[in-house]
Amino acid sequence: MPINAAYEDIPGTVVFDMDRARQGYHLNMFCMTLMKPENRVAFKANEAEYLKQFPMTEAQAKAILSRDWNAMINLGGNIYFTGKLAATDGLSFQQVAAKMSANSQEEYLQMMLAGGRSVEGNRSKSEWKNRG
Amino acid sequence: MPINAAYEDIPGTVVFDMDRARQGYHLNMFCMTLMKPENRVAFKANEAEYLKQFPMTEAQAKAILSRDWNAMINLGGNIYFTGKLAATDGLSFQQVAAKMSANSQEEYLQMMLAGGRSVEGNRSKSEWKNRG
Amino acid sequence: MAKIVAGVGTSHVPAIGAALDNGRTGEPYWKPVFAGYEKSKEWIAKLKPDVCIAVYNDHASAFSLEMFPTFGVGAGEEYPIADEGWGPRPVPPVKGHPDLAWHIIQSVVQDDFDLCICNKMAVDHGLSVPLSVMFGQPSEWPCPIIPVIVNVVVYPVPTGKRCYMLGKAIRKAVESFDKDLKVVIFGTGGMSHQLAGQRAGLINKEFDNRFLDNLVHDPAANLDITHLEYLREAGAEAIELVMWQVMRGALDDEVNEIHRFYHVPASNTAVGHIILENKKS
Amino acid sequence: MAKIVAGVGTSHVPAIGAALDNGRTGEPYWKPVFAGYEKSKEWIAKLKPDVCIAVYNDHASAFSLEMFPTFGVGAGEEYPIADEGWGPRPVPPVKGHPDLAWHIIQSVVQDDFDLCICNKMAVDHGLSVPLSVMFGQPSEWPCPIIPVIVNVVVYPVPTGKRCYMLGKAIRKAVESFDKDLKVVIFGTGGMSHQLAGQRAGLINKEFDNRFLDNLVHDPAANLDITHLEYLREAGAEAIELVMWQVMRGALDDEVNEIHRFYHVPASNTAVGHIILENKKS
Ligand SMILES: [Fe+3]
Ligand SMILES: [Fe+3]
Repeated sequence: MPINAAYEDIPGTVVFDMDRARQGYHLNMFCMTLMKPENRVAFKANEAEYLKQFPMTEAQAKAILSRDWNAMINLGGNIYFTGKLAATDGLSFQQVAAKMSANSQEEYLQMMLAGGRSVEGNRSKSEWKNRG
Repeated sequence: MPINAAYEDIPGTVVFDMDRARQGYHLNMFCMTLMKPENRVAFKANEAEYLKQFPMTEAQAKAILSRDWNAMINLGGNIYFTGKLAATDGLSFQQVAAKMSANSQEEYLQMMLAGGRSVEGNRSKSEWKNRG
Repeated sequence: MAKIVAGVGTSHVPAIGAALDNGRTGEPYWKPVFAGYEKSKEWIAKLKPDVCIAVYNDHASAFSLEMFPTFGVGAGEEYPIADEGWGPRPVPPVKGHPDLAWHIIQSVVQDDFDLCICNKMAVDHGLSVPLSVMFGQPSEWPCPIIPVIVNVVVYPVPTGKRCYMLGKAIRKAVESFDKDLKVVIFGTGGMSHQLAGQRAGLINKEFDNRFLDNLVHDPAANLDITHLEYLREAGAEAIELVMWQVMRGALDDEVNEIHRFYHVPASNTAVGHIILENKKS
Repeated sequence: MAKIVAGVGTSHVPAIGAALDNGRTGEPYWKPVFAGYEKSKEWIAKLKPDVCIAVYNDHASAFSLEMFPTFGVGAGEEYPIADEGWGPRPVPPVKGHPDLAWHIIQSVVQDDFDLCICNKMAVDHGLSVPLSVMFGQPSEWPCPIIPVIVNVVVYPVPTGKRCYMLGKAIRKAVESFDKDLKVVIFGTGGMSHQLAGQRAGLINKEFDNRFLDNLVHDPAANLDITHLEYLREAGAEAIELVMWQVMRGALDDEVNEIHRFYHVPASNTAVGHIILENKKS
C-alpha cells in the first residue's frame, strides 16, 4: 500500500504491516499456541504433525521446521510471535537476532558490546546496494 | 460516580456503567458460556451445580435460578448477557421485557401494539414517586 | 477511486431476523415491517454496491467483559454467524473485504481514531438482521461486508459527535483507496426502545422522527443529543442511534432522501429505516 | 484529588527480567544495567506512590492477530503474568486499581479516545520488567498498577502526538478523581533497537540522547518524529518510544529531571531510563 511504501526503503527491516499480518496470520497464530506448556511439549514431540493444524503455506512450515528465522519474518512472521518459538527452543531474543543478522553469536555479541550496529550506512537500501 | 449520576434519575432503568460491569462480572460471564449448545445442555441438566463454576454472589445465583430478570439487572446483569439465558429458556427479548415491566405478556403485547410505553410521565424518578 | 454513494439507516431487531428465519413474514404482525423494506431491496439490487460497510454493535457476542473495544474494524476474510443462545441464524457467513478494510484501518488510525483491529469474530443479529432486510434470503450475501463495531453496551460509550467524526474519517479513507468501488454504508440499531427494567417498552415517536428529519436536513442538530437525552427520552437502547451518526458522517452534507419507513412495534422496538444518497457530482 | 506527581521512562528488555530472575545481576555484563536503577529504587521507595499507571505494549501475549486494540486500559482486579514461551516470570501477579482505572476510562473515552476496556489479560515483560527494575524482587508489588496498553506491533500504530494527547487526557482524568492519590506514570519500551532481520542490533545513541534531552526540555520537539524516522533512525522496535510520549503528556510542561541513565547494550537494546518530577506547585 502506498501509505507504507516509504518503509520499504529501510534495508534489512520488515515492517509488520497489513500485508505481513495477512500473509503471516496462521504462522503467527501457531506461535501463539506455544504460550501453553502442553502445546510446547506436543509441538516438540512431532513438529511437522503439530503444524498441520494451521493452514499455513508449505514455505512457512518449512521455515519453521528449519528454524530459518529470516524466512519466517519474510513470510509474514512477526518477531514477538516467532519469539515464542525461540523461547520454546530455549533461545533468547539476542540469539535469534544474531542468527538473523550476523555470522556468529560471538560476532553479534561483540558488535553489541561495542555499541551496536551503527545507523550510518544502514538507513536506506541504496546504501546496501553494494553488499553481497 | 459523579460522571453518571444523572442517569440514576431515569426511572425503571439501569445503565450498565462501571459499577454494574464490576458487580455483574461473573453473572454476565456465566451467560456468555451459554453461547455454546453443550453448555446450555449442561446448565439445564443441573443449574445450581453449573453456576458453582462462577464466583458470583448468592443473590445473583438465586436471581438466575429463579429467573428473576429484574433482580439480575439490578445485581449487575446486562440484558445482552442475560438475553443468552433467556434464549436458553426459549424466551424472546419481548417475553423477558414483559416479565420485567408488565403484569402479563398480553398486557405488554397490547401496550406495544398501541405504540409502546409513552415517555410522558416516565422521564424522571420524581414522576414515579406516586407509583406503588 | 472508491466512493461511498449512499447510506442506509436501519434497526436491527433480532425478532425481525427470527420472523424471517421462521417463515412468519406474512403474518399480520410482521407483514407491515417487511413491506417497509420492499422498496429498499429493489433499490439495493439495482444499485449493486461492490462493498458494504456495516456499522453495528456487538451485543456481547464476539466481545465480553473480558475485553470491550470502543471502535473496531473487521479486517478478516470471513465471519461466522454467532450463536446468541438459540443457535446461529440460518444465514450465510459474512465475507469481508480485507483490502479495503485494512486500508480504512491504516487511514483512520493515522487520523487519531484508536481502532481495535478485528480479524476473527462471530457477528450477531446487529449485523445479520440489516443484511436480511436489505438482501432477503440469498444463499450467499451479494457483496463483501466490512463490519465496523461500536461499543454501545458497556459504559462509557462514544459520543454521537465522535461517531460522526469516525464516519468522516472512514469516508476519507474510502476515497483514497486506489480501486473503483461503489460503497454503501449501513448505520444500524435503534430507534427508540428499552429492553430491560420496569420502563421496558418505551417508545418515543416524536424523538425518532425528529432524529430522522435532522438526519436528512440538519445532521449537525443530532450531534448535540447527549447520552442522557437518548436514554431518558428514547429508552436505554436508543443509544444505538449513535451508530447512525457514523453512517451520516460518511455522506455528503447534502443528501437526497430515497426512502423512509417508520413502524411501531417490532418486538420491543420502534423500527426506523432510511436511505440517503449523495447527490451526484 | 488524585495527582500525577512524576513520570518514569524505562526500557523493558526481557533479558533484564531474565537476568534478575536467574540471579545474574552481579555479572559484569549486567552489573552496570542494574546499577543504573539503584537511585531509582531509592527514589520510588521514598516517594511511595499510591498507584502507578504503566504504559506498555503487549508483545502478542494478551492480544493476537485475532484482535489487536490501539489503546487499552486495564480495569481488572488482578492480572496474571504471561507465559511467553519460557514459563511465566517468577514475579507476583499485578494488582489493579479498578476504581481509578474505570474513572480514567470514563473520562478518557468521553474525551474522544477510543479505548478498549480490558478486564482480563495476562501481562508480559513489557509491564513486569519495569516493575522489577523499579521495585526489585518483593513478594508482592508495593502498589496497585493500572496497565495502559498501546499497539506498537501491528501497523498501523498510533502517532507519537496521539500518544502524547492520551497522556494529557489521562492526567485530566486522574485530577478529577475524588480521592487523594499520589500517582506515578511509567512510559516503557525503547530506546533504539531492532530485533529482527539483517539490520538487527541497530543502536543510535545520538537519536536516543536527543530524545531524552527533548523529553526534559522540549517535549513538543519529540512529537514530530514520524514512524518512518523512528524505524529508519533507531530501529524497528524504537517505535516503542511513542509510549514514553504518553508518560510525558501526563506531566507538566516544565519538569525537574531527577535521574537519567543510558547504557548499551542489554541484549539487543539501548537501555534508557529517566525520572521526571512535576515542579511542586
Ligand atoms: Fe442492538
Ligand atoms: Fe518491547
